[in-house]
Parts: sequence; structure tokens; C-alpha cells
Amino acid sequence: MSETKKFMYINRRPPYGTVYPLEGLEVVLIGAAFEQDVCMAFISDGVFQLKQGQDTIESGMKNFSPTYRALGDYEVTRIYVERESLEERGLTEADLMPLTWEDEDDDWAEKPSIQIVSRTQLSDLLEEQDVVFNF
Amino acid sequence: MSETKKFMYINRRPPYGTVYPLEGLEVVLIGAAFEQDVCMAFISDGVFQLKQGQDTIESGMKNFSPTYRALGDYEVTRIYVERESLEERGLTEADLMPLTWEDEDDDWAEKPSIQIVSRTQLSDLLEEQDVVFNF
Amino acid sequence: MKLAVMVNEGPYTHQASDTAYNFIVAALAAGHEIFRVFFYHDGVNNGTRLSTPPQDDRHIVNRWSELSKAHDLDLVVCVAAAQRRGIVDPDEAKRNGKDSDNIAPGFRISGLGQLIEAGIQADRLLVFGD
Amino acid sequence: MKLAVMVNEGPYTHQASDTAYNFIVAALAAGHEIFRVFFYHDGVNNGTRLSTPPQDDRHIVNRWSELSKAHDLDLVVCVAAAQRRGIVDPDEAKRNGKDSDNIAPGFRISGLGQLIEAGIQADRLLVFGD
Amino acid sequence: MLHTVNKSSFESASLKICLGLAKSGSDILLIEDGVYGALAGTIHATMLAEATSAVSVYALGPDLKARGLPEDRLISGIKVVGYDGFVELACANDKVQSWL
Amino acid sequence: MLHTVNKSSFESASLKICLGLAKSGSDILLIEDGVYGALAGTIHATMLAEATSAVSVYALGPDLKARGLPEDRLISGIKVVGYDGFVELACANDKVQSWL
Repeated sequence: MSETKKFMYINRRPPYGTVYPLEGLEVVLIGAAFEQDVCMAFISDGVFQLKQGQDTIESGMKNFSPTYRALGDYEVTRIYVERESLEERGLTEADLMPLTWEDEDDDWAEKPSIQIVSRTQLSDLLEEQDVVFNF
Repeated sequence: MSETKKFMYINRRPPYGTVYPLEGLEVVLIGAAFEQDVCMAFISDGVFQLKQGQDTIESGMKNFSPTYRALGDYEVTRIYVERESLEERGLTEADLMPLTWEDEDDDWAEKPSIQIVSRTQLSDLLEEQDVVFNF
Repeated sequence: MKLAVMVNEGPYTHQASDTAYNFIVAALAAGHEIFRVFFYHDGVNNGTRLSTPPQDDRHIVNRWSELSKAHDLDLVVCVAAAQRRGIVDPDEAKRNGKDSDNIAPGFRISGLGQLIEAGIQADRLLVFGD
Repeated sequence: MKLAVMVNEGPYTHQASDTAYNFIVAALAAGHEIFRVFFYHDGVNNGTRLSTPPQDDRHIVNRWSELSKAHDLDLVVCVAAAQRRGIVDPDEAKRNGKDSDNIAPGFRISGLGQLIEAGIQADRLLVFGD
Repeated sequence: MLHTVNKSSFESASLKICLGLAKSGSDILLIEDGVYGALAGTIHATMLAEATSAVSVYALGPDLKARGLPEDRLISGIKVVGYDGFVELACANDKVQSWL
Repeated sequence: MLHTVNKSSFESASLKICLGLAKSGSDILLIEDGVYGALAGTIHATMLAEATSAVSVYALGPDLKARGLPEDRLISGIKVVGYDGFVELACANDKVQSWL
């Protein structure tokens, strides 16, 4: 497996109502070991996955939101969030968990992983990929 | 179980994409043996369940649409279809399978089971029920 | 009051099973009677004893079995929906020529009439699904 | 061409499993290679041998097993998704202390790496789900 | 009559269909992903805000918390209840209709 | 790039989201309940009819037939294909994105 492909994981669903976001995240973490060119996109209700302050104690479900903060350690450093999806939902970037990665080529400087992009930009990014997963 | 309750089975989903309409119909047929006051309502994409001319041979699925024609024999004689849902989908009553029942109090005359009702009428009918199932 | 509950989705995949469980716990705490919990559609998958979720997550199947034991809950899995999806008890296994079964403790397999009866007998029927 | 297929929903409940099957049959007929079929989320429920659908309906699980045999298809059930949902082979049963297993002929249980590998190796990946 | 809605209004027509059939005086409880419909400042907020004059709208607190939605972000007039409040609403109404 | 849509446009936002992200020149294949989006004369027909100038829209014939939707009821310009045509579209495009 010497090839390197461009993988995009598109997240379109809100967390907790279904298991897709959690099981989708498991794919991304396992996929990190394969050293492909990986990015994630959060669109539509998928942007709610990154909402700050998730607390599942009363509902009895597993709070998997801390896992997003580990993505940087798995070298998932490009996380695109669609601006229009945020706006339609009355959200801003400040509502999202701050996600970062450490750049080893820049003295391990901590850099933000989340990039807010327009629908048009996301459409361009989608076109560049080799493999697209949708959770 | 001497009580008689008003049961409404609301059908809101299109056929074949999911098993809910088929398994919902199984509930109605079994429920018929309990001699309650039963009616069915077809709203939103549920109206597609009654579309004429379903042919599943090429897709390999089970064509369960003939079962709707048997509803009259199970004494399910009131089948409400929401007019607005038909209109939004470009359908008319002529697109639907003709469903009938035989009225034993009227010399077994064959009568139509389908009644096209407005959203307001359906809202009134819903309010009259004791138990509502949603498939 | 006498409440009946219908669960239409499998564990984990949809939240329906969690919400039904939390609702029932609250109803029991408030002194209500749970006439029956009926599992239909993919809801029948709540009744497999072969589930092994990650250790840091809730065990939905065991939670149902334990609640059933503690409160004598009637957990009924629809036979027709269970046959399609491969949930079987020893009787069903024998009837359908299967070499094993997978029903969890506290669950029983029965017909759709049990759902209609619940609708008739209970003061309220609550449906949880997708 | 080398095609990989991902199936994310259980049999009957959603059409995804039917569409994936019909797509694969057509792809094989056109001379393409199916690198792997990976079952994830509720898709793992395609792999239970305990399913007994009504006799006038298609038998989705058997259909997969037969297609696998006829075309040497690699049918992989994700282990993590299968553990949550109670799909186990003899090894998994032993590992998790279960008294029985339910995997159908032609299916094997393996990790998510098999999905990523399919994405890398295949010329196209097709996802069928809900 | 109590109506429950468990789908996001951004992805599903459930809330709209519910509001189209719910009579004045009904109770509507948003649960699971349905609680996103309670958010103020969204493209759908007007639909629910206008409905609150005719129906009482509730949102399930544990589902709001799971999703990180604080009460001060909700459309005004929406009441937050727990599972105990859900049980009370189910009993106080003559029947429950789940818009799945 | 081939986009597939398998949900009814009356119930789900999938088709709208797909059209929002599909570039000019893309292929879009409606399958399963997605084929309802191909119906002419519906409240959503304009959305897809306008898109057909920029993208090629296909509908899966076996799914149309299962649902009793004859070809003469479809938005003009939509091409009907079988499973073999689905395979051809998947191979002719460099990748496939399923809008579920």
C-alpha cells in the first residue's frame, strides 16, 4: 500500500440521536494509522458535533465529544466547517470546541485545526478527494 | 377486554425505502382481530404507499401493495388520505389504488374506503382518537 | 396510571431505546405501572444477549434485563420482526431449524396481538423510534 | 475495475442492503472485481444466520452467503459495530464470554482497518446506507 | 394531546408536519435531535416561535444538555422539562402522538 | 464525480444539500426513496428542474418501478438507468459520494 490517497470524512448528522457520528469518528481514528492525506468536513447538522459544553450525564449516553480534541494527536489537522451551516443554525465559531494540533515542522507550535469555509470552498475541496466517507 | 377504543394508524413514510410501511400494515391486520374502532391515515410521503402500479420485480423486494386491497376484508373501511400531501406531490386520487369494502348492512354493496380529507379535517380526526400508531 | 411503551429501534444506533428506558425509569419512580414494553421493527435487537458494548459505555441490553427483574417488567419482542432480524429464543430456534438462540434474560417473544392489547389496556401508549 | 462496497444498514429495515446487493450483481456481470464488502453500523446485522424471513420474501442473509460462495466475495463485518449489536463468530463468542455465536456462512469479522484498506486499494468505494 | 418530535427540523419534516396537525392548546415536547428545533436565531426559529402562541412547547433538558444547548439560547416561551416532566406531560394529556 | 441521493426530498434535506455542493458537470443519481425527487409537478420539482442545466440527473429504474412512478411523470431531462447503468456511472466518474 504505497499509494497515498486523499480521504474526506463528511459529517452531516447531529450527535447522540444516532450512533453514526460516534462510529464515524472511530473510522477516522483507525484510518489515521494508514498515513493517507486525511481531512474532515462538518456540514448541515454535523456542525452540532463540535458544539461546546456537551454533557450526557442525565441522558445516560456516552459523551464522546472529548475524542474530537484528540484528533490533532492522530494527525487529523484539517477540519473544515461550513460557514452557511453554522449561520443557518444560529451558531458562530465561538460555539465550537477549540481543536488544535502541534506542528512538528514549526517547533511543535499549537495551531487551530478548524477552518471555517464557504459552501463553494467546500465544494472545491470535495472535488479534490479520492475517497469520500459520509457519516 | 370489553372496551372499544378508537385506533388510528398514521402512515407517513414511502414504501420500500424502509420496512416501516410493511411492518405497519402487519400491525393493522393483526389489530383487526381485536374489534376496535379502527382507521388509517396516509399523510406526507405515506400517500405514496397507495400509489397504483407498484412493480418490485427488478429491485428484488417483496411487493406488498396488494395487501392494501385486502384491508376491506379485515373491516378496515376508513382510510383517510390528506389532500395537501397529495397536492404537494403532484398526485391526485386517480393515482391511488382503488380500495373498497363491502357493507353488510347495505346488501354487501361495494363502497370506497379511501376518503380524501383536508389537513384540518385530519387534525380533527386525530384529536378524536384514543390510541395513535405512527409508521 | 397504566402506561405501555413501544420501542422501534435497536440499541446504540438510535437514541430511541435510551429515551424509552429513561422514560420508564421516571414513570416507575413516579409510581406509575408499566403494563408492557413492546419491541418492534429494529427494536427487537434490544433483546440479544450477544451484545458486548465498549466497557466505558452503557450496556443497553443488560440495563433492560435488570430493569425487568427489578420491576417485573413485561418485555415483549415481536415474533415476526424478530424472525426477519435473527432474534430467537429456544422455541423459535427449534421451530425454524436454527442451531442456537440469542434472546436476553427478561425478554420473551410473542405476537403483535400483545401490542394491540397494550394499546387497549393501557391508559397511555408511548412510541419511541426513528 | 476494482470496486469496494460499504453497507451501513441492516437487512429489511432499510433498502440499502438490497441496493448494495443488486449493484454488486450488476458489477460482477459487467466483469468488474469486488475487492471487499464491508458491513458497518447496523449493516453488521446482514451477517446473522438466525434470520428467518417470511417464505414469500427474499432471504437477504442467505443471498449474501450464496453470492459470496459463487464469486469468492470477501464479506467483512466490523468487529466494533458487531460487538455493540450482538453479531459474533466462535472466536468473538469465546473472547467475550458468550455461550453461542450467530455469524452466517461467508462472513468474517475483522477490524475497521479493512474498510480503510478497501478505500485505498479499490478504484471506487460505494456507500449504501440510511 | 401531547405531540413528541425527535428529529432535527433542519434535516426532517417532522416538526413542520407536527405543527401542521397539532390543534391549538396542544402540548409539544421536543426530544432527542428534536431539541435543535428549540434553538433561537436559526432559519427555522420563526416557525416554532409563531406556534408558541397556540401550543405549549417543551424541550427535554437532558437532551439539550447532551447537545450542549444552554437554556438561554432557546426560543423564548419554551419550557425545559426532565424525564419526570415528560411522564407528567404524557399523563396530563389524553394521548401521545410521536412524530418520528 | 457521481452523487447518489436515497432520501425523499419531501422528508429529508439530502437532495438540497447535494445540489448545494455538486459542481457543474457532476452526475446525480436518485436511488431508493430518492427517486421521488424526480417526479414532475411537485412542490420541489423546480429545484431539480433548474439543476438539470448544470448537472446530469439520473433515476434508478427499478426503484421508480417499485414505487409505481412511470417515466412520463418525471421532470424532463432526467435519464432512467438500471443497476448496470448505476455501475457504469460509478466507473465513469472518478469517485462516488452518497448523500444518505
